[in-house]
Amino acid sequence: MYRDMLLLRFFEERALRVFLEGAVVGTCHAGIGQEAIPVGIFSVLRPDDYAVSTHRGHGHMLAKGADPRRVMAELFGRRDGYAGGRGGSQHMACFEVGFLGSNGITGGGIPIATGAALACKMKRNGRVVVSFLGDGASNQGTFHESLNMAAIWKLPVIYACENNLYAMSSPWSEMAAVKDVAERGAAYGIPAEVVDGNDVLAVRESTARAAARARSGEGPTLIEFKTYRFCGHSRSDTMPYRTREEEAEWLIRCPILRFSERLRSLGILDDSSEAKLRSDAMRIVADAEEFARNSPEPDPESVAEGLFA
Amino acid sequence: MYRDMLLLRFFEERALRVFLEGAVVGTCHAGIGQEAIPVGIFSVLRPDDYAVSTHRGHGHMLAKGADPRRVMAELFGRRDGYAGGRGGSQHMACFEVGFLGSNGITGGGIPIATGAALACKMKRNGRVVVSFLGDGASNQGTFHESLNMAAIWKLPVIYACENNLYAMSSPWSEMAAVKDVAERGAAYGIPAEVVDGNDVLAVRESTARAAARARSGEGPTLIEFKTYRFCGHSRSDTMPYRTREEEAEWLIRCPILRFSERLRSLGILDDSSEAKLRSDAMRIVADAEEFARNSPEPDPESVAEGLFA
Amino acid sequence: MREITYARAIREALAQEMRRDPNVFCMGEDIALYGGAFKVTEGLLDEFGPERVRNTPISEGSITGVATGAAMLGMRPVLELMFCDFLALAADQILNHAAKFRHVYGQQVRVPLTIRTPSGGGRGYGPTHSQSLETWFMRVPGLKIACPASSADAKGLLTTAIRDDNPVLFIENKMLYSLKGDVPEGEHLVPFGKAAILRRGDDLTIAAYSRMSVESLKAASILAGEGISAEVIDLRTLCPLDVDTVVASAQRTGRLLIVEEGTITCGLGAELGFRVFERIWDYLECPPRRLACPDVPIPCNTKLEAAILPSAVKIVDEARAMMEAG
Amino acid sequence: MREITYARAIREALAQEMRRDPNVFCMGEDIALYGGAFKVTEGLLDEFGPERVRNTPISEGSITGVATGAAMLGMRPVLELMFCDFLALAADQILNHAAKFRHVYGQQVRVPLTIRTPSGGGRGYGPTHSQSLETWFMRVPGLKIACPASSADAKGLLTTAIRDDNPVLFIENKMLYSLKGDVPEGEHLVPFGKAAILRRGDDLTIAAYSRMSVESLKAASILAGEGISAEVIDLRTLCPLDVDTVVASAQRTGRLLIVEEGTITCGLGAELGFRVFERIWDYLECPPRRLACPDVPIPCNTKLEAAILPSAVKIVDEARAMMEAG
Ligand SMILES: Cc1ncc(C[n+]2csc(CCOP(=O)(O)OP(=O)(O)O)c2C)c(N)n1
Ligand SMILES: Cc1ncc(C[n+]2csc(CCOP(=O)(O)OP(=O)(O)O)c2C)c(N)n1
Ligand SMILES: [Mg+2]
Ligand SMILES: [Mg+2]
Repeated sequence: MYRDMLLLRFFEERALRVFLEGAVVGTCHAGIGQEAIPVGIFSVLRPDDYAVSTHRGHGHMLAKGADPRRVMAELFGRRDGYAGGRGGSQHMACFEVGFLGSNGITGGGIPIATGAALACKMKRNGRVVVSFLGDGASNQGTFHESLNMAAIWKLPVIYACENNLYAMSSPWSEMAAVKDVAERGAAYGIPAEVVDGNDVLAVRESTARAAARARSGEGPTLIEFKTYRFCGHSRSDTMPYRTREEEAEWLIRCPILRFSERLRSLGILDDSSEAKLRSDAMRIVADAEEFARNSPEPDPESVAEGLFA
Repeated sequence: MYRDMLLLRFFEERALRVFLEGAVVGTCHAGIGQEAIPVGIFSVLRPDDYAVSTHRGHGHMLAKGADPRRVMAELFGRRDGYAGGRGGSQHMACFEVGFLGSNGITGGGIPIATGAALACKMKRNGRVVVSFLGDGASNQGTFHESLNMAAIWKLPVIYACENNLYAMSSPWSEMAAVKDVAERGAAYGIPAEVVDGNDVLAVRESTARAAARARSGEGPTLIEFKTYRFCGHSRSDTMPYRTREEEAEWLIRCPILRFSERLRSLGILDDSSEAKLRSDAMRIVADAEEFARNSPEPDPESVAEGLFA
Repeated sequence: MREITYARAIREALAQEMRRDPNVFCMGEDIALYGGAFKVTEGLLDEFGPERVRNTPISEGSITGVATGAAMLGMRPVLELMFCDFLALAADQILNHAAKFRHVYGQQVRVPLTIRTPSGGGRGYGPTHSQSLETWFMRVPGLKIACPASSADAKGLLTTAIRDDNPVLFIENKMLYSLKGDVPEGEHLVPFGKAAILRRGDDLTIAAYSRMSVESLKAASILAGEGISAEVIDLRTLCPLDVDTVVASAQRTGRLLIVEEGTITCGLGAELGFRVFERIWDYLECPPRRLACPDVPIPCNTKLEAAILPSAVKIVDEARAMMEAG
Repeated sequence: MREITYARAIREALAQEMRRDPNVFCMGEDIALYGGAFKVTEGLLDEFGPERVRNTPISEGSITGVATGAAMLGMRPVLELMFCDFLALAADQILNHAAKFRHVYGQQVRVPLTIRTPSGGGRGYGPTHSQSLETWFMRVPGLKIACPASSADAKGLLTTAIRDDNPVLFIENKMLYSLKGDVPEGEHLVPFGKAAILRRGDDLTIAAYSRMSVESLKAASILAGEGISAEVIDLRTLCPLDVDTVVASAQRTGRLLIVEEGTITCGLGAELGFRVFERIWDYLECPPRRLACPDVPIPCNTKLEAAILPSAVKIVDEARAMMEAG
């Protein structure tokens, strides 16, 4: 898990860098600071479970097992990218590993995930679907409609809300009159809990509980992971809406730092193994970047292909 | 109030009759059995407060003070109808009395009402908006999005949910995993209560509390009125989805019957005054029907007029 | 063959496909015990049970997304939206999700979703229950649209829709539900993108779909009485659109009238007219004409409604005017 | 006059109208302190405060309904939707509510609502952030649509939109935000339904709007170098649509090319083309042509994006082909 968290961190730092350099165009929403959530979640789920993501999905996708090289190639808009350069940062999928796609429409993926869970239930395949969503997305109508359906049909879905306190510039505290997104679970009869999203082990445990519930036919769970995005929402974001003090406070709670301290206190990690893990992760990222840079541009002639099956 | 309840009852019974005879075409959704709600609500609100209704809005409209003759004329699709024959049963408005419209889209009126409340707040006119909605409508995304906005902006709106246990054929108990719609208020930090919607005095009192909250700037309230529709959803409805026993139980709780008993026990009503009120209400309805029948058909040449202001 | 109604033909296609493929299932508001607002799914609950004939809450946006998500994992949902007017609530899930996914995700996924919904006026249901929004959805890349005008096509096109691996909007017509026609009993498929020539004629071509095909046929008999020989083409699907058949016909007759029930601006008439004109303008005796609903909401009053909806009589008038024009 | 950007011209119109009429206010996601995703409303919060520059939750469907409800009681909301792609989430509130209310409720109400939203590609934002959905909304009766192509028109059309008593969809273009142009300092109104002839020419007429008007102008200069004299018409508003100006021009030049950035089927080209040829087909040297995005989602990769979006170069090619054709 620690290596995965490092991988996500380094990958996104690299992605942001090439984005700022201009090699990646369009948008690039990074989840730096939020790595514990996808890593914790997928560390305890089965490989054949599913995930539906948001606009901030690189980390979800990597943690679900997608190939960093092809993710990076997609950011570069190249032929080997998961969407052949069509989708970019916000619209990638890797069905091979059960990653059913990131999504440029805030809240748009919630019903998709719910429908995937309906399919799992009807097929009785014992699989679970994770539906990622942000605090901001929890104000979309799809959140309400989907959670209600999942509840009445007892669907095997885990609504994983990454509450990073802001939706772009809008503080959760101003966009809702309740303290926690988790309070909304009760409106659907869905058990909900608030979890420290920067503590990978807490993430793991809460996910395990929710997955057990789902697999035993008891239905959905809403888990709110409190977290913080260390980077801006997107390139042009100078973050006037939050204070440097708040940022500093959260930096101390960095999920990687905390997990590293934990592992060290348990004697599982030391300087040399940490260095090794870091250089492994770095190498994967460097390799991904190189792969992406060398991947050919997609053929403009092909742009209209594949609209229909 | 008692006379108003009788008026609503007789009006809709008459409307259904002419509908079955074919004089009224299209749809005709009656709220027979639910009269205590609008009558109770508007008995305590001010004339210049507003209301936004649903597809089942005849009663709301009459209780808000609209002219029964013009409501009936609209059901007949005539020129003197409130929408000149364009709107029919589901799309009537009477801005003069603050009735901002019934609405053929389930849940569609909830944001409209919320926006009207925003206007009241910005204009600081001290007015309150009632947003009617059904149990079924509380599953629409607009419910969620609107209640959240009303909560964070502390808008002067009362969400009046008429929970008549069914949305067409769908029992509330199967379409949601919570017992009461009112449980959803907490998801937005909105105070909510469950009220006996067949007890006009209880309706009145809860509305008075909510209106006071709204006027003092404390924001919205959700009131769930438990009630029952005595008639079918619409013409073709043979009500296979509910039992005759359940219907019989609710008939005993008829809001008119109960209020009559109450008034009699208080010595306010006796046989002769009841007969008088009934014949008054009957006369208004008969007059409305005659007016509607005599109202001219709208001019087909005019159909395209008034699309733009 | 036996004569059955359009509604029953739809039900038969649903039942046959559900028997054939366990992944096919129905969902929608009040479709189970109640059988839907137009009783199309009546009886399916008994045979297939509540899991495959699934009542949903009133949540058009998300039930469309849920059906899409299920389709992405290999189910074949047939979603009923009670009135096509409610497609507007599902517009984002259709435009930005179901119809885009395959292309956007680099062909990794198929979305075999069918959305059944009734269009059209004529019943006085008013502005939010009478629209014909199928032409609006012609502007959604990645979405197929089928619009049967007969019982046989209702069965055949729906079967094709369900087996198609793409999202299909399947448009039923409220006034046609009770219409009877011959329908094959067994498996019956009608391919997408092949218009049907309902009547042969030499003087002018009328292209229409759904109920307007029926009205056009009526108009053609009236016109025949006046010595005007009209060819009537039922387009059957709006996407794919069989322009070739229309072009071939109009090239021969020299005149093209396009009839649709939806509002006129940016509708079928505009699109098909343009495409025909750009190909065979020098064969035409006069420019293509279109008959559609003017750009206004559809009123409840049936006289007002009749004033704006196209009909056999109006088709006849328009055809006559075209014959006089050139 | 001074040169200011298109974004600043919009901000100026907003500020001036908010100063003039206390009922005018702005609402939208992240429009206050953040100034919106494209910084168009930057600074307005300081002058007008959070009540009139109101941040909303991410709830496109209901913020549109809320703005409509406020408009019905006499407010004049200017709602920003961050990307026009999100209009699909608001489709029901626009189609079945805001645009219908006045007609349906028998003219009792006015809905002075303005929805500002950016359209268009060119920035690699991909399939859910690059569409041009304004032509889709041409099919909504009761909705006006303005699409400025210059800073001056941005200010003038927005001022007109805000003062209009009907719902107006105000389409901005992401690539034009930083474009500079002369803009009058004081009150500036540009009427709806009056196209602007941006360049005179005799050989062919190019009708376009928004960024495609700018591309068409570039194309016209290239064409001029080749001895082809193109007239460029900027439509300014899609509803009302100034067909007369296009007809007058095409009647004189004999050739009409319609350019739009949105997908082709049932778009502006179809509608305007149809309306022009039904009026002056016998004046045309060749059928009208249209240049638009093919019916596919817009990819992120900028080369793929360029392959499908219309551009000056493609306009030139098309114009040349038309000159050769007839
Ligand atoms: C329907 C829709 N509305 C608005 C946006 C623009 N947008 C992109 S991300 C975002 C904020 C989302 O906030 P949240 O759900 O909290 O996720 P976070 O970005 O914090 O991870 C917004 C408003 C969008 N992409 N889609
Ligand atoms: C968006 C939308 N979906 C579905 C319908 C069809 N419909 C009309 S009324 C109704 C049931 C509404 O139930 P509820 O909100 O409980 O109100 P009630 O009819 O019980 O008064 C339905 C499904 C509609 N008019 N609009
Ligand atoms: Mg957030
Ligand atoms: Mg109900």
